[in-house]
Amino acid sequence: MNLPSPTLFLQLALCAYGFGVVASLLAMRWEKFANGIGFGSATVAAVFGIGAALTGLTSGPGNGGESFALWPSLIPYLQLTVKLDPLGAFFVLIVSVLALALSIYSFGYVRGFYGRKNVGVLAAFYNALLLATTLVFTASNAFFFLIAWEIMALTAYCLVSFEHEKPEARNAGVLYFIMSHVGTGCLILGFLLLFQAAGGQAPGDYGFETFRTLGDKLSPGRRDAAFLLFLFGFGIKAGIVPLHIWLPVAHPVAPSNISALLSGVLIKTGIYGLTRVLFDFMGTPPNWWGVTVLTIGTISAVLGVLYALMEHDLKRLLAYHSIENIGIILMGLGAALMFLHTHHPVLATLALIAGLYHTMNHAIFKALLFLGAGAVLHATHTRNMEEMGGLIKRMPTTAFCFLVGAVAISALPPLNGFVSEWLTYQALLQGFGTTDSLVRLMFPLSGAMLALTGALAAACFVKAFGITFLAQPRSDHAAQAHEVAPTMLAGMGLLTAACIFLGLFPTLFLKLFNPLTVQLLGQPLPGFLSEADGWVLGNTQEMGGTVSTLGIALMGICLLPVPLVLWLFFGRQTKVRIGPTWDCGLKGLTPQMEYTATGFSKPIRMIFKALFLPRREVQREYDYSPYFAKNLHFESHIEEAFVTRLYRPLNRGILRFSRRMRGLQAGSIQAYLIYIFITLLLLLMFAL
Amino acid sequence: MMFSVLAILLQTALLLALAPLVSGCIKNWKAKLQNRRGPRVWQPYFDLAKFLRKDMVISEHASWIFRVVPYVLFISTLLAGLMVPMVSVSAPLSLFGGALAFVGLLALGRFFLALGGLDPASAFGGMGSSREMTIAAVAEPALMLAIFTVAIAAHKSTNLSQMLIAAQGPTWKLLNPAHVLAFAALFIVLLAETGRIPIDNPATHLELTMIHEAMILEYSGRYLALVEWSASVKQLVLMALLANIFFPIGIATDSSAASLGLSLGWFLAKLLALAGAVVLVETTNAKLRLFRVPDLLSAAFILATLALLSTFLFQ
Amino acid sequence: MNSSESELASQLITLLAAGMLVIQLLMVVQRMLLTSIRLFALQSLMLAGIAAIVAFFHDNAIHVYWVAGLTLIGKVFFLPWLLNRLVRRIQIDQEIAPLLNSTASMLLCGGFTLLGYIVARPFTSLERLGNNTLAIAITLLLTGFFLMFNRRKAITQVLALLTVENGVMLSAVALTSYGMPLVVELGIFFDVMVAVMVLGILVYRIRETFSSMDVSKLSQLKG
Amino acid sequence: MMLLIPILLAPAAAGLFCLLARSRPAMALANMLAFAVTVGLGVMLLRKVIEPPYVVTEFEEFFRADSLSAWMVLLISVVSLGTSLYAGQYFRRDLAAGVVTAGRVKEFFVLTPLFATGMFLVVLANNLGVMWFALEATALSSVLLVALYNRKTSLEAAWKYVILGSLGLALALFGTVFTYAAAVNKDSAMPSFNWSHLMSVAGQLDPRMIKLAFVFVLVGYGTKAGLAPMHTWLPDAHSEAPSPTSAMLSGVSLKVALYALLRFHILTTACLGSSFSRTMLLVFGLGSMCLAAPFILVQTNLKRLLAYSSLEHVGLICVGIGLNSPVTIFGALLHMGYHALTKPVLFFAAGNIHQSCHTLQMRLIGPGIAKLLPVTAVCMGLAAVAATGLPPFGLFFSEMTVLNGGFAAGHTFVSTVVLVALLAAFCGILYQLTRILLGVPKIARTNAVAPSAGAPAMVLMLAALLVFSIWLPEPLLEVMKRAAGIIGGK
Repeated sequence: MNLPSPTLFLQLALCAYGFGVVASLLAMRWEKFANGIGFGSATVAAVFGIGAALTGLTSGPGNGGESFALWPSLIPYLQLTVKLDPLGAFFVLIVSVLALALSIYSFGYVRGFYGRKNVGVLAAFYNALLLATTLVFTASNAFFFLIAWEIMALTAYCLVSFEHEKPEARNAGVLYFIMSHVGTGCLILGFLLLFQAAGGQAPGDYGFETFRTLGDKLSPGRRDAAFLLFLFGFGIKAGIVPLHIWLPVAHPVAPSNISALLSGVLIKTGIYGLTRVLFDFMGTPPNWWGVTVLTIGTISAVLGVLYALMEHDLKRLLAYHSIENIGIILMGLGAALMFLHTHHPVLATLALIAGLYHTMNHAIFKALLFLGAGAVLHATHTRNMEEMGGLIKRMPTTAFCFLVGAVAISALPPLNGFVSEWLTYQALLQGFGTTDSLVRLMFPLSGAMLALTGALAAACFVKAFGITFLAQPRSDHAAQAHEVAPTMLAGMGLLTAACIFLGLFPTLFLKLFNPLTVQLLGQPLPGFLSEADGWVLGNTQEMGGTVSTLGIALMGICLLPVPLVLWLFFGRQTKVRIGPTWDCGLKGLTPQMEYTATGFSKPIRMIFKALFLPRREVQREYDYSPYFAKNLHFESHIEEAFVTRLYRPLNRGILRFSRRMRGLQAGSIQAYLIYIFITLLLLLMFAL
Repeated sequence: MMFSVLAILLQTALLLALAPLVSGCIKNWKAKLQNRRGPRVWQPYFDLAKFLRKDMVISEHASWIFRVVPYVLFISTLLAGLMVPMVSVSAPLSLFGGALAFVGLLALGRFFLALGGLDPASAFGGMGSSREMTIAAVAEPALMLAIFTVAIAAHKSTNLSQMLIAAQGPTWKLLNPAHVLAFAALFIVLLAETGRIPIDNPATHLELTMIHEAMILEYSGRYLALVEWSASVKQLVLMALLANIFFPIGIATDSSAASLGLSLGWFLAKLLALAGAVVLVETTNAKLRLFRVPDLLSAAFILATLALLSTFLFQ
Repeated sequence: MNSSESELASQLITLLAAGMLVIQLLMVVQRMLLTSIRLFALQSLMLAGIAAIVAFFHDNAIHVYWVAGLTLIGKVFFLPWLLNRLVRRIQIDQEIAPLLNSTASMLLCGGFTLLGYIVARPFTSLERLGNNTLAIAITLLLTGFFLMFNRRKAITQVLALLTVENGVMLSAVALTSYGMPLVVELGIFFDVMVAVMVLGILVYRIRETFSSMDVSKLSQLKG
Repeated sequence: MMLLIPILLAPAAAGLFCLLARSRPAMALANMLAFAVTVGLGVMLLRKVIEPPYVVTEFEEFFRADSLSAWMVLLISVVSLGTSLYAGQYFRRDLAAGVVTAGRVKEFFVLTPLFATGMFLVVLANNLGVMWFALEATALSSVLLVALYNRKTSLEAAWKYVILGSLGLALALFGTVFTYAAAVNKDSAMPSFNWSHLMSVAGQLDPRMIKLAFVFVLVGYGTKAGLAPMHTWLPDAHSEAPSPTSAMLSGVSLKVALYALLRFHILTTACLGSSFSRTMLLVFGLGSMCLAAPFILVQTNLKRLLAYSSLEHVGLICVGIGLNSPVTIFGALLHMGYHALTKPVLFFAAGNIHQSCHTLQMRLIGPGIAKLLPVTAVCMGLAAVAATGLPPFGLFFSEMTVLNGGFAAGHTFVSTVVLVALLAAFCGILYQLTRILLGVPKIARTNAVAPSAGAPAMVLMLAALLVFSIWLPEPLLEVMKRAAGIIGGK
């Protein structure tokens, strides 16, 4: 079969996104039309994008697509070249799959904005964000990469602040953009260091091709500095602890389709960047790089999930889980770096694939969960879980999709989260033997922390799903909720299917990684990754662990008759009666008696008290005895220690310094004359 | 192919048949140690049969989740059980997953059970779910670290059968400090996972102390049967795991009837010994306050860490 | 031009330049505005004298007469008259409380003279006319500067600015022996005239709006 | 065909016409026409200077234009055109609100073309003395513009502007005189004071004198160009002037002063053959950037915020030139151009906001300008995006070009400091503008200006900015490269 070349697909996708931007801006007076054309062209573009990525990844190594210039160069060093190489194609696949589902979902979702906000503008930003993100993944020149990166940050800011009537959206936007920009500053410096090392003379010295040849030729100091800058810069975007504080603030306030995009794709650009620079450009890494990345990953994972548990704002909870999952991804990447250092390319392949597979998986299930949260928000007009409940009966399809996402993100078999975490565990386990230094302890300890993370995530999603969807509605909003529009369900359904597919058929999907690992590590996929006719996932060594999610699922279905047989055998005559829940003899349960989200996470809050530093305020009103309270007011706050101990003092310090500086401009012309005078005197004395 | 289907069927039957017996033994022995007569060893079988025949009352607030939970729990526990080698070195489903899938499947069951606890809108259920998930979370690192330790000794394979083979090895490895420590850690985890004293009291229905029982408070009839059965199967497979990996004596390495029979005998003996240990612990300890449980489990984590350290410190 | 003529011219110029410096120092301690204006006129007159001497003693410097004439008309007559009128119209004639008292001011100005000398020292060989005229020019600049930030009355600041301007003209004549091209001189002259007029307008408006001419009250714009 | 003299005459004639004219629309039209003509002439000049002999001289070399001058001419005329487009509507509303008298408006329309003429003369004059007095003329004409509103604060600003500016120019005159003195010493004949002549004899000038001269010129013209710490008049004047004047001041006036400084820089470098003057530029540029950042972070007044941002940009231009590699100088020139297109839009928008809210205190303005004045807010937002150096607008490219050149030439530290200062400024502007533009207006404001007031000027300039950000015509590139060559001494 003669498929069109990936390049053509890519060009079509870019054009379609571009068209979407322009068309929805032009159509912004007619909101229905703008909705249709804006998200319609994004849908089309997404399909093209998937085509580009799949053809790019399957057309064999070294044949990913040729480089083409998007626009002629204007100024020195700027080459607007685009090339779809395997790594880029993989990330394009992520963004395109998500874009497809999100665009379909958005048709229905943005109807909620009709008459309130300008849908055309939203669609235009949405398309622009996707365009910029696609370009970030395909740019083959660092200068161009930075341009796409900044446009991406800018459009993301606009989308975060889209509902700017809410103060929290404005503040979140500012915080996001400032941190993102600081990160970009680091990236600029990092790339400039590479550029300088490349000579900085030839026009192509910003090209990825040139950077690729640098590798081990870089001096150690420069390499380490660049590593730290990149880690910081991309880390901010990815939301690693302690650079994550913008993430739980910014992601929830955006419209939910956008939140899904932010959490699903945008933070992955940080992962893309790290993979690109660390595996593609910088040669054999020193040991401490891998150790640092692995440590950061572990800390991010654990802290991310712990903070997530403390949230009862559904979207904030999901945002914190993004931090956790970024941590898990970084565990894979960090392990891969350490293996590269000790020259275990096969293991490095395993670890890298684990990280990247989790990247894909997280994109899918996090987007799914955000879409679910969006549907809930759409139906109940609140993000506070304490006001939800009982939605499973009112929004059954949404509930099902959310449940699938919850199982997937909790890394439970047989869904996709389990598969990638399984690969990560395997990589960590294998890592123990790669070195004799004490560093090897890192691997199992990280594994243990990953286990803690997984279990806490499960706890968190029991809470998220249970409190949101199960039991009685806790507010009128929740009681009056309705199932959302079919397009929204279709969007969620698509991602649900993707979760299941990626969970059950990992071996099919992993084949796509072959050109990628060849490109980055010069190592084809280890054969053991796909044993037994391709349905069982192995690791890199013979007799190592294996897993088959498909087998587990099929076996589960085969076992289903067992309880049914028992039932038929013993209890054919039994009846089922619907009755009230046991209420200890009271007059019936009210929603107030249900367990709350805050209550649910209380044990964990107590266990990790030293970390959360919770503050509680209790006000008791009573008539005659404190034991018979009339009214009880209870508040519990948790503020992140990073915010209170690091960012706030830093911010305050900078502002205090700036205010002091303002004293220089105090309004007195005499003082100003003296400045000039002193400048002149100094110059006369020293410059001559 | 035929053989493996047979193996699956046999092991499933073994799991289902043996699990209530182990629970019954523990209950009975515990009573004996406390100078009570206690229920008969076979009592759990009668209980299950009774539950299956009873009508069900389902909460008006419950959704389909409530009805699905028993099945998911039951099947995931059975699947986990099929991955553990019991009488034969090769577990029927060892290709489909090793230690990690085992842990994952148990977690899947727990996840749904916790949802089932929340579904009927009862405060008890929520409380039980919350505590169950918390304790599981705190137990998980110790469990994983212990598994890592054993897996490292087994050429870094997470396949339970491989671990077993490696443990059989030329010498019995329990004398290895790494194994001793890992066993201790896993034993604590076993107590936590199966809801035994000092972490949870399986016999209590006192509202404020129960964990597992609180979650399943609303279940009745055949659903309760499935849930109870799953609990005992889970207990069985965890004990089997401990027994076989740390005491790999007499396990059949081929599939002849004689060796399988011998192996079954050994297996029963080991199980009962382990059950005895559990009973001893349960009788000699009081239940811990909820917020002391993490201390115990972090002790398990430290034991596991020491086990890990000793894999290369003492070699 | 023979050497004795040149010597004479040089001495005259040095004398007049020194006179300019002395007047400058007097202005630093002078508080009466009208007196200050008169002192400035005198200083300008000396500058005009220097220009005239240059024009007289040098063959190819006829256009310096223009400079002398313009200075005479502009800075000796017109500007002092303008400023006088302004002072009378706004009815403020005394400087109050400069930042530094007169003793300190004098000491500081002595320091500036020294500094001017130090700065100009490497260039003494370049001077075409007089001795240390460049040093005096720079000193005029520095003291003019000092005058500007030591005083609070807008008019004084204008005067100080004009003395700096005088310093520039002095250095132009002293360093080149024939001043700058005529078009430049004319341009500078007209600029100075316009500048003073603009300043006058502003002073007048400030006086109207603030009912004061104290520039230290102009301190609302901060940060 | 004469080219340079018409460029000077057109605005001067417009100024004179306005002096005589009575109708305000006619005055506005005359302004617009004159600057449209100069834009046209500027483009013609641009085409002419990229062909051999690469220089246009008129009036016996009294007027001289090379690529650098042509580039400046273009900037001046474009910004002036934009300003005159905006000014008509702006003053109509001011008159309606009664904050300004008809006489003052006339003053504006007379002085603005004269201001522009002065700037044209600065960049077209060959004689350094003429350049000086042209610059003084621009200062004097703009002073009255700054004081146009006759408020207490505007008088204060004007006073500071004129005193500091005149003092600076007096220092510059010292420097100019010293330069001339350096040239005359060799022979007793009266030499030409033309820059082109001085360049041709640069090697024979007295190096010490040139050094002394440059110090004075640096402090002097640096004051006018707003380099820290001589910049103190800048935020006052920019914030108190009517917005069209602020746009002119910030958009081109600063750069014209910088141009004058550059001419001396080129001469000094040619004479000394050392890095003396460029190091000075680098130091002052960096100083300006670093000083501007904290002021931007805690600014409370909208137009002062913009003024400090101008300080930052001028600093960057200086750094670009001070780094002295062809790439950085090219970047600096590019930056001049983009900044000239961006900053006026911001000031126009600020003017609209000022007229509508009657204050520039951001605390009182915000939030919710986007609801109140949508077009203004969008234009301001876009221009702010550009001014903070974000793509797709050109300032990102020019800033990156400066950084690239800096790194390529091995100035790692300087470039890093530049980047940090840019980041800080970004944070401040983003924070402040988000506060006022977005959100819901606190109270319904009466007396809001028409929603699309002044839109043509803003939209046209933004469109030009966007077009030239993604597409630079060949002649424009050529002229900048040549100008970079002139500054770089090649």
